[in-house]
Amino acid sequence: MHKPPLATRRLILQGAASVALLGLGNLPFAAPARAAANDKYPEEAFKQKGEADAIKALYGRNAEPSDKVKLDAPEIAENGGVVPISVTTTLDKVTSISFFVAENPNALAASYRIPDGTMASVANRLKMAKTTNVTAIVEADGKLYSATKEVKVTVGGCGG
Amino acid sequence: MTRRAAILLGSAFVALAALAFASPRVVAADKVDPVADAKAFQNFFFQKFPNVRHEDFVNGPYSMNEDMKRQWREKEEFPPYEFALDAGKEMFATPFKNGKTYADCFPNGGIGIRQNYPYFDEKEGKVVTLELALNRCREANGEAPYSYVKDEMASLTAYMAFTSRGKPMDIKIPDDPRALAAFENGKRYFYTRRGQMNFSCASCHVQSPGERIRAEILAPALGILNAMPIYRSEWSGMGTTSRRFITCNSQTRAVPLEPQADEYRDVEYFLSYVANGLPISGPGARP
Amino acid sequence: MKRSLPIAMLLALSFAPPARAATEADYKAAYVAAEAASKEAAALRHQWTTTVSTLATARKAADGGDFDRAFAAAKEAEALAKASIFQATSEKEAWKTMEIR
Amino acid sequence: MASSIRVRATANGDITEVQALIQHPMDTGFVKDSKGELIPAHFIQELKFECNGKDVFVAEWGTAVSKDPYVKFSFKGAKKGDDLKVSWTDNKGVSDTTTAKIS
Repeated sequence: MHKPPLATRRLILQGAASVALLGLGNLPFAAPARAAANDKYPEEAFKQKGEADAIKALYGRNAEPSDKVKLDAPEIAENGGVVPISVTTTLDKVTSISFFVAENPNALAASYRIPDGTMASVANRLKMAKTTNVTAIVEADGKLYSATKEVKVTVGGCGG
Repeated sequence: MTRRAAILLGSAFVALAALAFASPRVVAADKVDPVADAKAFQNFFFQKFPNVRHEDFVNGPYSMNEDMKRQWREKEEFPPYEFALDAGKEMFATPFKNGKTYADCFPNGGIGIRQNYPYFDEKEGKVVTLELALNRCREANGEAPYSYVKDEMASLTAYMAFTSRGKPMDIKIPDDPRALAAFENGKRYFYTRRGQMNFSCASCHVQSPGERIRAEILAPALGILNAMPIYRSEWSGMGTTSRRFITCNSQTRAVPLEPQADEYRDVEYFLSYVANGLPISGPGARP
Repeated sequence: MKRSLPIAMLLALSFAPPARAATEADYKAAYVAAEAASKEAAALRHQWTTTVSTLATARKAADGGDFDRAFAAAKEAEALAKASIFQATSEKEAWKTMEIR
Repeated sequence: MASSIRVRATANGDITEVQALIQHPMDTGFVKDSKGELIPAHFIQELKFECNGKDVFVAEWGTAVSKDPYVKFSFKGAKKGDDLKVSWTDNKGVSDTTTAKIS
């Protein structure tokens, strides 16, 4: 299906950007990694299958679990298509919050840019392909903090 | 299917039949007494779930499980049926080609009357449900009827239900032997086992409400239609009462009847009557 | 207990496969019987979805010339249809046992 | 036709809580239709909230966001009566926008 010209131009720009980023990949990370809070749609990150690759593509580094990140998700999802998931944190200087569903076809589900003055908490409804871990990552003052919870997902009814 | 599967099937029957006999032992009554039936029906659930507030039964699975109730509350903050509701309101006010609107077909302009449906139509001698009345109104005004299981019908009934929210279900059974027969026929349908699974509506919604059936929690039969029509995450869309009956049938591997078949109209009559007094909570959001 | 034993026996009995490979004639006879039973079940408004799908499997197998499978599927469809007829007739009274009084 | 965006923005004190529900299929591209053909991916990629000329919240979404997507957040620095501009674009270049008054 032909992509409209505007999107193609944007893709090329991103292509250039991500190539640059990859180029950076093997450099020692002396330079502060480009925070995800640019204004481009993180196409590359959304394409990644695995969670680790998606986090790397989005933020360029790893997160460390922190109990300051409160992830709220149901124990058993009433339906895999509409899973209410929210995160809130007491960390300050938060610039970005992202959600990952480990075993979805693409791990990165959603990423939110939190400008100055916006509270560090987001609620949304995500799709989950199967029982797996949901991870929320908060970027605060340049560092990444995460919280993870398993959500059980299965179909309902007696299956006909 | 090999011989082994046939034995398996046979033994499944034996197990299920045993389950049937384990249910409340009763003596068959011959005279149809809806008032007594409704009282017994409500008391059964009030005693089986003493800490569920009576009006909470209309919230189906969410009256049975706290974790589900939390997910429901979160959904209800901005419910997924919001769009169907707005569409229904707009459709309800849009005149037909002949200039009339739905308001001309219904008492009180169709506002705040859902709790009286389905009703027994003494001229026709049959139960008339809200969905049937809406389509008859369309046909009477030269419009094509809507599908009973698709979004347009769900949007219209969602709006009419919304205008009745909180009003107690108020179904009447006139002193007419045909009405009593319809009520009894609905009751029989509700308790009759069907499909290869050999389940009746009661197997799930009377014997095991609150239990899990894979991801879902089974709703109690009391007030189970009070939230209709419902937005089901499973369908990621709206569902009318007709759609719910049809999908329930196919889940037990019973071939569904045509929408608004007499049996469906009668079982809706029965289930609504025994829920008299419980509030209308439609449109609802469900798993 | 007594009500379901006949269903189990009914199903087991009707699975006696023919000694030799099924011929088209065997399949046709079995299919006619299965279709009749299925029509009766439908008339009682107690048809099962699996009866309908097994009849379809039988037809598909027959179209493909695999009459062994077609015969077995037709036999199975007949058994399912008969079981649903038995269910319909036995439930005429049995439903009262579950009724809330 | 009514906008595809439903917004509720309520200010109490300096904090404004925003809830949005957007009518969109959010097709993942992995689902087949009744005829067995794959329904192409069609999902909102970016959802932006602006108030008093400043971005207050930007969502970047993938295919794992639910149909008729919902999001809730809060921000400071706005008061009753301010305008909150909400706009989204999807992977097919379709977009919609609406402006809501903070109540």
